[in-house]
Amino acid sequence: MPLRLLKYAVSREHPAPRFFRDCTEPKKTYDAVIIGGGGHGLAAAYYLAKDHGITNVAVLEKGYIGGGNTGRNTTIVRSNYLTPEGVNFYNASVKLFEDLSEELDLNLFYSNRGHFTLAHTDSAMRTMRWRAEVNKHVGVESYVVGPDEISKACPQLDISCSGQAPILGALYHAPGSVARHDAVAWGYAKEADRMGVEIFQSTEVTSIDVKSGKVVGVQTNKGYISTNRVLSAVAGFTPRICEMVDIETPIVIHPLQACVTEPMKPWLDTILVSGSLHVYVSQSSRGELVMGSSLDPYEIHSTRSSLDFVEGLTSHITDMFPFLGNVKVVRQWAGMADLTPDFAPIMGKTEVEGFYIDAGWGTWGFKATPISGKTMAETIARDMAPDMIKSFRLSRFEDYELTGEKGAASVGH
Amino acid sequence: MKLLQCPVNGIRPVSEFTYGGEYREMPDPDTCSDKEWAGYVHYRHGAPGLKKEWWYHGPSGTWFIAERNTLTDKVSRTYLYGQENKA
Amino acid sequence: MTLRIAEQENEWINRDMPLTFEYEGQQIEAYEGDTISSALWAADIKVLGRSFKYHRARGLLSFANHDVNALMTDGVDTNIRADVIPVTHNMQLTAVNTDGGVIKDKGRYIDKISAFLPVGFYYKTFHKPKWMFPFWEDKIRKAAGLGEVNFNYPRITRAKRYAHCDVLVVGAGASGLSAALEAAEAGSQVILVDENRKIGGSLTYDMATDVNTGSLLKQLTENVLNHANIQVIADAYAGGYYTDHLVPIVEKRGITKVRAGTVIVASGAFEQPPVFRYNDLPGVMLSSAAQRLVNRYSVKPFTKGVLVTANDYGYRAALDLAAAKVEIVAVIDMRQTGAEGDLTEKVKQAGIAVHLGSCIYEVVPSSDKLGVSAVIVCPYNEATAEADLHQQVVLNCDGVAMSAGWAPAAALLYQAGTQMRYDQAVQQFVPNQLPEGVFAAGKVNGIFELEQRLLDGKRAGAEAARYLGKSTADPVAVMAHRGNSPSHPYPIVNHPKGKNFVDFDEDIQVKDFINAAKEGFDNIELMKRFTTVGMGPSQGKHSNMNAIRILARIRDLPVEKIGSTTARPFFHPTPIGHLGGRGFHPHRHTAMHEWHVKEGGVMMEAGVWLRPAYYLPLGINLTSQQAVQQEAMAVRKSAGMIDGSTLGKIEVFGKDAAAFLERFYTGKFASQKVGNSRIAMLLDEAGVIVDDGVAVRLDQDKFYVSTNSSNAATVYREMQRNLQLWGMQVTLVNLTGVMSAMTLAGPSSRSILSELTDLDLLEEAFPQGAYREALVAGVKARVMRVAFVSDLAFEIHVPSSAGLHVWQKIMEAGKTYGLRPFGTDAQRLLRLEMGHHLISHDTDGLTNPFEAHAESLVAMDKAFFIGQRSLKILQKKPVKKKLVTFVLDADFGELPKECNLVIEKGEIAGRVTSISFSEYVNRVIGFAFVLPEQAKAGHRFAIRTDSGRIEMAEVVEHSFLSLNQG
Amino acid sequence: MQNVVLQSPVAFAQTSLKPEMGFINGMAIVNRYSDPDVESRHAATLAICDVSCLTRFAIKGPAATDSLKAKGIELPGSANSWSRHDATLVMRLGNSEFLLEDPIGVQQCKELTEQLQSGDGVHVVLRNDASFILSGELLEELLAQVCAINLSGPMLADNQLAMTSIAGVSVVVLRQEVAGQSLLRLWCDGTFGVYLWETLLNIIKELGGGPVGINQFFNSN
Repeated sequence: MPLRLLKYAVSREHPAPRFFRDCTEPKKTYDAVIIGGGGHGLAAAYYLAKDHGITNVAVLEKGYIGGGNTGRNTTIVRSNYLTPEGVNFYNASVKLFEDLSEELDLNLFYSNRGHFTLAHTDSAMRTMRWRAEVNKHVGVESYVVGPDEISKACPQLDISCSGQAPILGALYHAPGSVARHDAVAWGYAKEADRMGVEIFQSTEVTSIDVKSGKVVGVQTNKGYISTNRVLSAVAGFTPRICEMVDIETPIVIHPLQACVTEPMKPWLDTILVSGSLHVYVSQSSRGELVMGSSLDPYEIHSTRSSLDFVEGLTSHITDMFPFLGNVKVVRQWAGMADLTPDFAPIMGKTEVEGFYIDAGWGTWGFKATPISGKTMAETIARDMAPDMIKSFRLSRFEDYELTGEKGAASVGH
Repeated sequence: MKLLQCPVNGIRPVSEFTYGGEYREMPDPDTCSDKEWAGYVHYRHGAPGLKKEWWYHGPSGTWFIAERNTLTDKVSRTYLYGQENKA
Repeated sequence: MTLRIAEQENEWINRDMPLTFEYEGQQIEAYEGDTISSALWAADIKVLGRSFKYHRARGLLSFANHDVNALMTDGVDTNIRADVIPVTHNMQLTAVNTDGGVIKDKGRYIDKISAFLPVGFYYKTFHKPKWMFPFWEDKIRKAAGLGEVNFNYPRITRAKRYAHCDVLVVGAGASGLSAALEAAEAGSQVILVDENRKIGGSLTYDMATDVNTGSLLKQLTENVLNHANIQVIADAYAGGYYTDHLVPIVEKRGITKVRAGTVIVASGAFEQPPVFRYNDLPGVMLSSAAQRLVNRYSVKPFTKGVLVTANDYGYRAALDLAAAKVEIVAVIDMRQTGAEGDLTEKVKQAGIAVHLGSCIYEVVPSSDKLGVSAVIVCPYNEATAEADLHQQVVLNCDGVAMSAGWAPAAALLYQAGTQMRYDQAVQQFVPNQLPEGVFAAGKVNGIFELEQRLLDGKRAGAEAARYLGKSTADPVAVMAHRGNSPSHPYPIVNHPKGKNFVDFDEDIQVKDFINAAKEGFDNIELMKRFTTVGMGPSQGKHSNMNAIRILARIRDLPVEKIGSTTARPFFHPTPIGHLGGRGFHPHRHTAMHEWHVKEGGVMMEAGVWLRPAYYLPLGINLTSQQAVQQEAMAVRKSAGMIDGSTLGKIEVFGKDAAAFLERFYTGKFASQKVGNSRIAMLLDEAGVIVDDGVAVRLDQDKFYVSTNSSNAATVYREMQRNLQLWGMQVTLVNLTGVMSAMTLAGPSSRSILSELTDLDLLEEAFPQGAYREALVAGVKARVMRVAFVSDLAFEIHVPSSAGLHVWQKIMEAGKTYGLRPFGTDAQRLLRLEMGHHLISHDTDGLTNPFEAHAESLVAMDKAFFIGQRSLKILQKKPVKKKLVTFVLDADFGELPKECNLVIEKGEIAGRVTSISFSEYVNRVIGFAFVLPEQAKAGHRFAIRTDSGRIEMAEVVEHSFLSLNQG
Repeated sequence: MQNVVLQSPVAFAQTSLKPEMGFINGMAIVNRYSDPDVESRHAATLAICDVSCLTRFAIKGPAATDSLKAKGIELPGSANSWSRHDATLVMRLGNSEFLLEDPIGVQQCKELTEQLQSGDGVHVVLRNDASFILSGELLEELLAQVCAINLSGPMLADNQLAMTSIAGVSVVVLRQEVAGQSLLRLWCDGTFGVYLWETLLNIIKELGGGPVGINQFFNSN
């Protein structure tokens, strides 16, 4: 029993303070306003304060913190992308994640499990090798493995997938991990708050005030706030915020659904993804199987669940694990994902001075939480995007310089 | 599974359909600027609202336009392209 | 000792069918019709499981499918819900999540150290030092989880069904039965679903001290079961509500997906526990659970109990129990005012003491801590939720029944998008605004009194019929609830030592909420996530409402300001095998499929098709590599034939046919001669290559266009869309599945084919790119000269019904020439030798024609084609990569693989897209993307292999065949 | 086309059942799978019968209606409905698309194939349908397991036909009364035929039915 828990047993009053203050009335002016109190927005606030000493910052969240996609994803962290810029970026995120529990002094249950992207077809095997080669090139531990090695790591997996789509191999990615998603938002909120950042929940931005191409303030349901720097970190709502400043983006919103089973004793240690079967699955520390699939096929701005999704997913998961027939799905849910044409985020400055964007996160936003916060904080502080995210700039679409992640599109998460 | 009304075949579950994206007017390629064209190719009206969309009924091979509110997922009407006024 | 009592009027057990089963090694007698829990309880076995976190002993709580502390395994299945699953003869059960049996569970020490494990404790520790976390995590993971998964559980594919009805009524209690009858009378087809084995809802256990309940139940049941318009599905639950009135009904045999015209939710309410110290001990249960035990299974909940209540329902329950000769010591009413009408009198007449304004301060556990020995009763201050310890009364008893109120079973209503409001009269959330076509009736609608529930059902049934246009009658009026609220606004008793449980799934106590709020988690959603209330398998059925009440009090806000958490599907946890069920995976077979299989074709999935990758003929020992090389060599030396029926085949017909293709594809077709073919390359609007096929001009106004196999459906669809958009006079016909296609290739192909057709096949008469129609083996065929795999090759298209015939005739004719069938692997090699790239194999989702050496196929001078405008923009930009053909140095060490990288000055310059050894060329040849400056013939570049070696390759001109020295 | 033996698109799925074969319209087709009693029982319970061998004629294009009318063919009035021209089944698959099918022994489609050629505004369409008859008292149960829409209601009443999806495959379906028994007719792309046959047959067997040969419904002699 760790000693840190002792105080809870011996003190009469619960000896833990608030994670963050209960801010209700925003000030008239902030050095920067962050729209969106999810992981990304809170991380940006944290790094603004920590790395750049900018603490007069308001985070405006229309619901509750971490209530958007931060709390709806399937918590996978990995960096086995296809382009060097993608791999470098997500690898930097993995590195930050590895030390984040200590840095935020909150146990994020960052659990290194290893990650297999299963290939059922020749062309999938080719993509796996492509990713493995690029990963190796930039120093990330990913390699192509055969069915035997997959079986060794996950003996319960039916390699023939019930005859539906035999597994030919996989991309193994050693750093693949899962983390307690909500806690990431709480941890950043806690430490940002400690450094002076003010976090406002139930606070909705209704318009953004732009004068002569420059941001001068935001209107909220709690009054007007003057500021020269606004960050939009609102996955699922990006087009609505961008409309306020009259910026066009390629982003469309598609729901991404997920579900969990009843808790069971641990048996699945690795994270498994199958592009062909549209399945990704890991077992949480509580013992639930956390499962997801591909994006919904059409645009909806809603977090409704669909039966098609869970029917398809469960059918495929039993192709992989035929014995799960009587394990029960407890709950399904959905998040709204920003989808971009090249499956890469949109980050950095925009044509409106002082309006910064952190968007287009598709299905991979959670894993980027620390690094997006860090790089966006730098972008805001210096009014210049760091090299690491230059290829994610919004103007790449007008320039016909889409990122190469489109090549790996068949496999997400 | 949502229901959708094909203007030719009637109400069917959405599994019989393929979503074809928002219907958008193409700018005149001969007169528009590169920037306008790039915007047409890549940018989308991402904010929610009533949109004209392409949908395809697979079993009958029918393309049609659905006017759908992407916030509520309610379809207000469907019609064959160019027959908007007959609907 | 047995707690089974004499036969009750409407009991669900069959006393003529006794059975035995085993629980934790002990033999138990039961009857058919018992659930596991009722059978165990009858045998006086009350420890049915251990709790998730503290491993506390638990018994019955709801008896309504959310007793998630009583989960069993029979060695095959796990997490079996004992409260609702029927017991069967010879079952062998143990409780899940114990170490050493349910009584001696070694995990029970955790309860003793619970003070060290405050709410969210796992966030606060184990992470420093970092390297220790895996150690702790392993311990935590093993402690968590419920049952063990059985890896040998057989795969089950249950049939899934669709059903259609006018009105779906969810819940067959008083209001649901009445709603179903009303709607059915109006001519609607009704499906009525209820999760209980028998319909009737609370009428089957809540006798409500009324002698007429039984006859009402009988009459309603008969009317419903005999109504031609009503289909009853019992022992099944509505899993969730999905868009446009789609509700999956989960039965044991599988799922029925009901598409309804309207849905009436009459799902009732879950009884909610009052919260006091040790309210979780085996023997403490909800009053409705006690009533179910008695009236359905004829089992006493206890021999001598007390009834703690915060509403009038507790009085009725006490009378029910007393009527079944269960001794009730006292009714302890948390309210000062007591019950309405003559209830108090009736209870007193039954010899039961009534303590008004009192609460159970705590339950005194029996010496083994596995049951109840007494309760400590104190005056209760409703304003402070404190007990007055100065006036303690100890009542000896072995069980407690609890009534404090109800939470609507409103999950389906929430999922349908209902806006709820908090109704002070009933102290619960009720529908405020229902979505179109969704109706609510009965307790879920805030209507509790039986008479009114019947009316409310009638009203909802009539409204549903009116919505469907089946009736114009005005629905009956229903009286809103009057008098005492069925739910208490705050049935919580504070206790300094805690263990007053709110969430039994997750062992969450009152102080956990207070402490979570102190730490800033004072929003209901944050509180849910931090405390995990409602996250367990019962999904908050007995805990969410109390959590909301506690948070409201902490924040000093009215309950409606706190709001409620969303209710996601499923209503009850639903098996993966049910949901997955029988899935459909359509695939396509060519007409020659049977032949391929017989001849040793190794079939691979290619999109929806099954195609031979290569052939391993019976009796011949070949590796796949050898087979591929031999098949390819046959084409080079003599002849081979491949089944190309999977190609997309589209007829484009009409006076605008050529003009249409000119807009659709990059090339020119207006000038194309009848009887000739041209490459048809398709781009997307961004200028990326999507497909390449061949367009044959059959006539002035008729083209026959092929597409890549994987793109057939998409290209046809896009043609249809653009046709509408462009308003041209063209008819499209998709012949992909109608025509079989085969390519006969190699130097002997002409001779072979000439044996089966009168067509002049000589070069002058039938040159490269030409198209002819003729009889081949007696079948009308379309024949093309194509040069994809060989300079001399004929592509023969015939109606699919004759595909096998023609294929076999050609194979026979070719026998003497050494004709071999070849598969897709050899095809890949052959086209590589020819220097033809494959779209989406050698190109990717961003490749434009300038990068893929395909400029010659793009007629930029045309007025318009899809992607043209983007190419005009791309033309102004420097090309970033080029697709080239290469040969690997002959003295290579390690054979590179496809997608190995091209490395230039330590950086990624490109990648290998195709690579293969060619026996014919006797070299390793391939395609690669390289930097533009590396693209000239003769340029040497480096490829890094899997193991990190560098192998050198040289760019060559396009066809490799010239490299053949032999 | 002498010596050409045409294959049913589902022939491959039937050979292992070792049926008694016959020839109709040049196509090898299953006459029966088992003895007539068993087949009759299947037909009454739940059965699938391959009738891909029936002759068909299809035409599409803005002038399709006129050219059929010019040949004296009576046409169904609206899209997605069917009618009879003498014994020939005439299906209107869209405003300007028709599929005709002859019962055994009728030559209407053959004649049309010979007489009508593609030309201005009409396009004769080649077909390769896998075509089945589904019959039996458990038909609705079978449909409930494979089709999301309600085919027992008004969708197929009054000579309506539907283009929908069955077990994931696009099909044309309609209902016919034959000797007082309600049958479902089904057409799909022949290359999906084997899959659909096997999928339906598996469920049919589960439900106690089986395959029947064409003799069950047509006298092929």
